[in-house]
Amino acid sequence: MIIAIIALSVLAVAFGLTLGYAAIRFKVEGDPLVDRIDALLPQTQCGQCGFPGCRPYAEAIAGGNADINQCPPGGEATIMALADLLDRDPKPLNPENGQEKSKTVAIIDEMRCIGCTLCIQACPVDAIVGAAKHMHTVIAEECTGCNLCVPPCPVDCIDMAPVKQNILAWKWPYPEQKAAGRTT
Amino acid sequence: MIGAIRRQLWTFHGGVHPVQHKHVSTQSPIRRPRLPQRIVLPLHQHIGEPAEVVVKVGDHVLKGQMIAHATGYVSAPVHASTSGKVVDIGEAPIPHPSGLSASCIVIEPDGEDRWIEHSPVENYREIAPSALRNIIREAGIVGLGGAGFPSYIKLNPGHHKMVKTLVLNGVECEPFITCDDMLMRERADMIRGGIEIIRHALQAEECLIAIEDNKTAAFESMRKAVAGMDKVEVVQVPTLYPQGSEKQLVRVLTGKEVPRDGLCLNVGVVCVNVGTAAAVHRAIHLGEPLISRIVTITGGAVGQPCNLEVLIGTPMNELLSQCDGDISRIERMIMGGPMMGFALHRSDLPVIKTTNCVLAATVTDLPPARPVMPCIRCGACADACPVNLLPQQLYWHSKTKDLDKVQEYDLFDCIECGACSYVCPSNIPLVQYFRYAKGDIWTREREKEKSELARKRHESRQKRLEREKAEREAKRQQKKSALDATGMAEKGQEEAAAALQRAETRRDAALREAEKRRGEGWQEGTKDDASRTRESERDSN
Amino acid sequence: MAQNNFATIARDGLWNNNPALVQILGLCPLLAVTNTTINGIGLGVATMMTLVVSNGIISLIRNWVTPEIRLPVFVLVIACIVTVIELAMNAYFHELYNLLGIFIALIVTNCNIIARAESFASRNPLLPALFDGLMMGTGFLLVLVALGAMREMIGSGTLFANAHLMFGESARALTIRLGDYHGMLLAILPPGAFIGLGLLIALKNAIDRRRAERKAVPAVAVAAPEPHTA
Amino acid sequence: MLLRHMAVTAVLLGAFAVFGTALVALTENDTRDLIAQNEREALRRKLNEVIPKNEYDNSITTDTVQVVSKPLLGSAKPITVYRARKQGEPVAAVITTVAPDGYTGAITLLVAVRYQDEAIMGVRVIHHRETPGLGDWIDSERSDWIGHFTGHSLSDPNELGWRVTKDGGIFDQFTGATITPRAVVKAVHNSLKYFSAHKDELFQSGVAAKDAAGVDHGTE
Amino acid sequence: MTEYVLILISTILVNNFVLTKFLGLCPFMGVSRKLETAIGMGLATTFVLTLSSVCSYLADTYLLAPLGLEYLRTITFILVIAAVVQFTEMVIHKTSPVLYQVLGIFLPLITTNCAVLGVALLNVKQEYGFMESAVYGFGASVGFTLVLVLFAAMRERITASDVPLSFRGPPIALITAGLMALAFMGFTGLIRE
Amino acid sequence: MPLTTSTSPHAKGHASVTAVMLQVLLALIPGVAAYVWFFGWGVVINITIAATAAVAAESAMLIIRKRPVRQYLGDCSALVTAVLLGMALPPLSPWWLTVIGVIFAIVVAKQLYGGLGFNPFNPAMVGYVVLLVSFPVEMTSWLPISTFSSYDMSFLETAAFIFGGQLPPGITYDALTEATPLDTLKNNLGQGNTVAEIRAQLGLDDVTSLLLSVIPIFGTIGGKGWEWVNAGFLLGGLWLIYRKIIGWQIPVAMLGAMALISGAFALYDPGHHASPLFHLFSGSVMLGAFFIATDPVTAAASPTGRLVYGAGIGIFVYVIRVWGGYPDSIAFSVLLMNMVVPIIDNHFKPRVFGHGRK
Ligand SMILES: Cc1cc2nc3c(=O)[nH]c(=O)nc-3n(C[C@H](O)[C@H](O)[C@H](O)COP(=O)(O)O)c2cc1C
Ligand SMILES: Cc1cc2nc3c(=O)[nH]c(=O)nc-3n(C[C@H](O)[C@H](O)[C@H](O)COP(=O)(O)O)c2cc1C
Ligand SMILES: Cc1cc2nc3c(=O)[nH]c(=O)nc-3n(C[C@H](O)[C@H](O)[C@H](O)COP(=O)(O)O)c2cc1C
Ligand SMILES: Cc1cc2nc3c(=O)[nH]c(=O)nc-3n(C[C@H](O)[C@H](O)[C@H](O)CO)c2cc1C
Ligand code: SF4
Ligand code: SF4
Ligand code: SF4
Ligand code: SF4
Ligand code: FES
Repeated sequence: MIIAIIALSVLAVAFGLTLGYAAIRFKVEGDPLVDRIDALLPQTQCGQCGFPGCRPYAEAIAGGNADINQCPPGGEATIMALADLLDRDPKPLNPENGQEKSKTVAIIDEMRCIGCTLCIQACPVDAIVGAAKHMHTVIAEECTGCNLCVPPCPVDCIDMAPVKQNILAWKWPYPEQKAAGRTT
Repeated sequence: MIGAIRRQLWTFHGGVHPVQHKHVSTQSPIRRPRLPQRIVLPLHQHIGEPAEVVVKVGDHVLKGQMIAHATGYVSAPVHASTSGKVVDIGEAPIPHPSGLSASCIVIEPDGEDRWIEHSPVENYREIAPSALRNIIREAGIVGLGGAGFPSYIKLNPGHHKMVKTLVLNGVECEPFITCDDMLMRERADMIRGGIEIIRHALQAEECLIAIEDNKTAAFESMRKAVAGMDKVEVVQVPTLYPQGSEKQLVRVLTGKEVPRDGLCLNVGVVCVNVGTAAAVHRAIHLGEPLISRIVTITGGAVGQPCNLEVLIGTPMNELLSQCDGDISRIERMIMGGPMMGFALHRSDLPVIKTTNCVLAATVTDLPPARPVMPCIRCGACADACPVNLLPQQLYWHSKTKDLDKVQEYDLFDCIECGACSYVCPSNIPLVQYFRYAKGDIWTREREKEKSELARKRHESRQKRLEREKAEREAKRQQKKSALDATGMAEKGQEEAAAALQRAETRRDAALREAEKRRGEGWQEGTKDDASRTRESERDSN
Repeated sequence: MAQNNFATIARDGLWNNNPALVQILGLCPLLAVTNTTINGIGLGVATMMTLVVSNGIISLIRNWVTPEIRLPVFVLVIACIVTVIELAMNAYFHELYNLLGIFIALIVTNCNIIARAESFASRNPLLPALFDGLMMGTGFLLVLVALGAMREMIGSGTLFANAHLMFGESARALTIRLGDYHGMLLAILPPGAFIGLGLLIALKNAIDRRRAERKAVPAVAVAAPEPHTA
Repeated sequence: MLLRHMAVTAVLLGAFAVFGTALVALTENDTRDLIAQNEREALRRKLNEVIPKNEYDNSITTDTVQVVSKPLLGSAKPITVYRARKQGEPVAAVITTVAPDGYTGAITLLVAVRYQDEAIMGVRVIHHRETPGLGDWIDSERSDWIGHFTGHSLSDPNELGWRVTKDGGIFDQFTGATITPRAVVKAVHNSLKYFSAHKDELFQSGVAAKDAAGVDHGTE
Repeated sequence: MTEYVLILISTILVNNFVLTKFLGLCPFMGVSRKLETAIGMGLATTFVLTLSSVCSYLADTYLLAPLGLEYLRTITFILVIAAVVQFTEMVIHKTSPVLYQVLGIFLPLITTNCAVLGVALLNVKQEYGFMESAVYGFGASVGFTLVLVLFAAMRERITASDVPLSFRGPPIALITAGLMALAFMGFTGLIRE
Repeated sequence: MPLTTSTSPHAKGHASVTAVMLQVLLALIPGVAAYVWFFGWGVVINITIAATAAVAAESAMLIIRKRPVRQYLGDCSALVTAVLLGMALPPLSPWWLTVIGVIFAIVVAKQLYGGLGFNPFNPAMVGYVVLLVSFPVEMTSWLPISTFSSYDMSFLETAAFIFGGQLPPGITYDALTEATPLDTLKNNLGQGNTVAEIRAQLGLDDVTSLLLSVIPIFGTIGGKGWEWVNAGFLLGGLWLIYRKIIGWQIPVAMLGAMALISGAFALYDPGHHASPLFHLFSGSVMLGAFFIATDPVTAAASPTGRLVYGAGIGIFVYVIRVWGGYPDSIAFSVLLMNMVVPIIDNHFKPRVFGHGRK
């Protein structure tokens, strides 16, 4: 019995020494996974995922504290990309976080805008320009459609309009399957 | 063929033999239709940047007057196709698979059809190729074979590339379409004129005119027209769809394969459509810009199928009614042929530069799609594909939106010829899946760029806020130390605490607000159709 | 992540997050020994005991282990527990022990145990940890029994064969023969194990879906797990 | 820093190892005899299936001899022979013979042969991999086919009789499976031959001998 | 030499670890959604399994057997395996950052792969010598990798299939594994031990 | 006035799944006829039972899965599965054997994966192998060919046996059944006999010895009528290739691989290895090569991939026949290669137009 204890503890101690050594010697800095996850998120910064922005959500996923189906702006495509990266089964968007909607862009009704700058403070990507007391405008190309500027506006002059369809940006739709031949 | 040495021809993989239906529209000669009530000229009838309007509403324009000029290298101007008044500049429905509208210039013809002054080139051999190209550019000539690529670019071989062969594409492999056939029968001399000019511009050694062996009249007519020209040969190629596609045609004629992502130019060939050559002839020798083209009006719903020389901008329904067309019998109306053309959403759309055919098909011409069955991987599609792709695999991966995998299977080499869908026993709309996947890849790339931009802006904003905060903090510290110095620290601390308190309440409120929005705001949005269909599918599973 | 609600723990272990049916862990013993029900029970009980004890110990020591030796320590602890159980089984249920073969020793690498240690025991106090071990173990045991019964009945036309190995000679009478049926061998062969478990999981999914649908009837039909292949 | 860290981890792990091992070692201490006894019991139960308990009075599980005879016992590895004695007199030998040519591999058998008349007291299959449902009828749990050997000897039946019915012998084959029974019959027959040739050597406890056929006797 | 070939054929095809011996199933099910990851896992497992098969043989013959501590096998083997895994991780990290990128995340998972401990225990049970243990370990892991990779490729195809909802994911994967096991039964009898 | 729209191509060829499947069934006729000639009515009864069970199972699954029954049943793929499975079973299989096999094939191997087009494994072969491992006794008892048998069973007697297990009076099951030539070869080789001795033991039947004088290669190569059955399937298969229903790659690669390996071994040691002709014309090789391995759904997609796939099957068939535990192994070999198909598909793509030649 003594032999047993000695034999095994020797083994364990040797092992512990190596591990202690390895832990210090091969410390991995940062988590490259977060960057890779973040790169897949739409960067709308809307907070619908329940985190204050895309990067925090990415960190939460990497840390195992959030599921991959919480980003409505990214929708199915983002979920699939995340599932692929993390080797998990894709799942439908969590309805608690919202629904996947077509892309929108904020439009400020310039007649009503009082120039209070509240929307500028709310916009996470600085897509609104204008000085205090002067009317503001949304730079459409830079607006991510996150909706965050809408609630703060005291005169309700901001509308979210669907991104306009045009021929250059048009793409062929996913083929709908005739009811009978549906292969899903 | 008599006396002609049979030229060695090569083959390409695959191809199909759809029923031709060509004879119906070759019974009568090319006619000119009546002047229409309205001419609608889209600014974007070609590949590249849309043209830019140079007239105003209310202006009176002459036939052949440039009303929109080219912007950028790949672009083409638009000319008034008759004289009249500009009555509108704005969105109007155009022939496009999306059924969407786009910017157009609308002209009300004055009935005089008065030309702007012609300025033909006296002797094209004496002017530099670049000047020649500029004339062609200003004449608004784009490829009439279907793609609408500005032709002057093609006529510029660049500094180092040698063009050995000019290929004239008179293959016209699509069923129903006969505009090139009729053009070759009736206006071979114009094509000959075009060939001379283009050859001169390119300094091409030889010229091959390819015609499928189901168009013997055109073959004979072209042979007569080019007789006596040095190193010009009319080549009869076996009928096989999609031989008209330039890469496949170059392979058949020269045995060379245009490399992927490459142009015919890479193998020393330039390929132009016979109609384009005729248009070049007109531009140089007659000084006429591209304002009309030959359009095949055919299909079961047309009483007298024929070819018309149509002014660009003429509404198609007017053409149909002049050929005894019965719009009520139309099952599908297609611009182009049944293999590559697209279905139109309405019948009053204008003819544009790339409209080679208006097919008013009845149910018997084009029976409605049969129900789609699952792919049985039979490989018929792969056998038919002229590019030697594996459509069944492309389909499998586009269906699951696996965009990396489709690219591994060379999605972007697909020329969307439809041969695969044509032979598929399961009636799968393969080409549509491929188009969808291509579009999706492009969109995702665009979105990726956009989100990258958003991230950068967000980060810089975050940094700015931090910096501002730090600055404020520094200021506060300064103030505080100043206060300390004057023995008023207590008040300062109180103030700071109060500020902190305020900040906290603000933050809490913001959080609550966010919470609330997450609770309600996001769900009220109406469900779009896509998600609804998905749900109903789910239900039935 | 700490949920100290015992009802939740129970529901998780037995159904919602069942180790075998949902987490798909611990498959090796699950498939290897379930050609008879009794084997399944034997291994299930052994696994459950290991789970409870290991969860307990790991919960107790959770604040002492540094991250880099967390895994080795857990493994060591589990290995010791398993060896003790193995010796005990060898001593008291010798024939069953022989039947189960190396799969008793392999409880050490049963992914369930290390998974519970990692995700629950090392983050929760003793009592919930013990209970979690019990529930997860029971959940696993139930699946072992279900799969064992299914395979045994279809495959050899008996139920509780070899009961005496576990419950003593008097239990021989427990064995049930299904009449003249001699069994479809597939079920007790390796392919039958995989397919059987697949069917069990599908059954659970079907039940869950049916329930979700019932719940969701008044509202808009809520997303049942829709795969990405719409 | 590094050293300290190493020491901490080592000590921690070592401590767990000590505790764990102590626990295991204690258990082992307690169960060791029981397990050994279990193993003996199990073996004895197996042996008792081929040779009734009351036929012998020696410690059959330990009174063994290792022999090698590839041609007759089917394996190049040493094979254990258990010797049953009553009041010191040889009663029977239980040979763990191998039938190498089963349908899907070797079949391991226990063959008990009576010393006195060289007749079979019992045969059991202890390990086989034959096709379930086809070849596994040799297992006593599946059928009592294996019991038919009891009482037969080299002379009963004669050489030609030691075959399956299909080959003209007296032992039945199973529907659709001839190879398995053929292999078993052959192996049992060979064991008898071996026993008859070496029976006295087998019972000379502790004597190691070598005969011309390359048979290697030796006590364990 | 033949006996090594036989061991190889036996472990890879006839007695495949995953499909007939039921070892290493969790990674088989868990890391087979994507072909690339499956290949990574396979390579990592092959290396670790072979090495730990040898190491545990050494530990058994030169440590446990002389001291009469056979009952400590399980504990010793698992410690050895953990050490080997850690060691592998270190070596790869040091020598090839690229390989580490690929295999790194799989290594810790291997510690709890039954196949690794299973090989060590089966070596003892079958009384294999040094070379035999090595070949057995190698064969077992090649067999594991082979079916893992085939399985992953099949699963990629199945995700695109119109599988009934209740069967999506693990159930159909298990059924597929079952049919693979069925196909592997064709190798029965190829090796007669 | 909006018009109907569709996406190009708007024109469509005439091919349909149903037509493909019906032609496969048509091509089976010569083989089936030879089969019935030599093995009696059991074959027909088996196929009928299988077809009925397949239609029932497929309809049931389609209803449960809420799919349009008419449309999917109309593709006739279930019939092909049923006929192939029915033919692969011993002609005297009890009815329940056929039914279980078909249910497994249609329900588990096909519909659980989503039905036509989605199954990675050949359904008929899954059904066959499931039966083989589950009911080995029933699955290994074959009738000798009728002209060689001690008793010629009539249609009614056959039906009575299949449905009720009743043998004609005075006949025992063992007397009716015997091992197939492949089985005999394998067992006898195992006992140390040489090929020549075994062949002598197999003997010739009247029909074949008659024909032997006309066409010298027939009669002794595959043993007792089997080569006629194989020749029938070969004929039907060639017609399918001609009709472009199947490509030539799989059959050629499979038969080629088998011929090459068996030829090499037969040359090396003719005493213990049967000739290539024996291998090609015995068992279900031709059925396998032209009808089973070519199942488009479960085979490799690209032409080169198909060559690899076919060759793989041929190699496995030979290896398992000669060294494995099963006398014939088309089913196992097909399933084994089915597993490899996704990998083959990933690796063997045709050279795309304009891409550099490899
Ligand atoms: C983006 C783009 C760039 C092209 N650049 C050239 C060019 O530089 N020179 C040229 O001769 N043709 C050029 N082409 C024309 C193509 O070779 C081809 O003739 C044209 O796309 C129409 O061909 P299709 O109808 O077969 O698609 C270009 C085409 C595209 C789409
Ligand atoms: C599938 C396919 C079929 C085509 N068929 C023809 C055709 O029949 N005739 C033709 O002139 N161009 C056809 N084209 C377009 C040619 O590829 C090429 O763009 C054209 O001949 C170039 O001449 P252009 O620029 O003068 O139009 C086809 C293209 C594709 C992709
Ligand atoms: C799947 C399969 C498994 C078999 N398993 C066995 C077996 O375990 N034992 C056996 O003797 N024969 C087995 N056989 C061989 C045959 O049934 C063989 O025909 C028989 O042993 C000898 O035939 P006979 O009885 O007609 O002489 C098997 C055959 C097959 C196809
Ligand atoms: C040439 C050809 C061969 C076929 N071979 C088989 C076969 O071997 N087994 C089978 O179940 N179905 C076969 N089918 C039918 C069908 O493809 C098969 O059931 C699908 O696997 C079902 O998805 C075949 C069909 C064709 C066209
Ligand atoms: S929901 Fe999506 S887009 Fe919005 S913040 Fe979260 S991750 Fe970013
Ligand atoms: S403008 Fe409004 S909607 Fe657009 S990004 Fe800024 S806050 Fe979001
Ligand atoms: S032709 Fe249609 S059914 Fe055949 S493989 Fe191609 S896509 Fe599939
Ligand atoms: S559409 Fe694309 S995939 Fe289909 S045949 Fe044409 S080139 Fe090939
Ligand atoms: S139980 Fe064996 S690997 Fe998980």
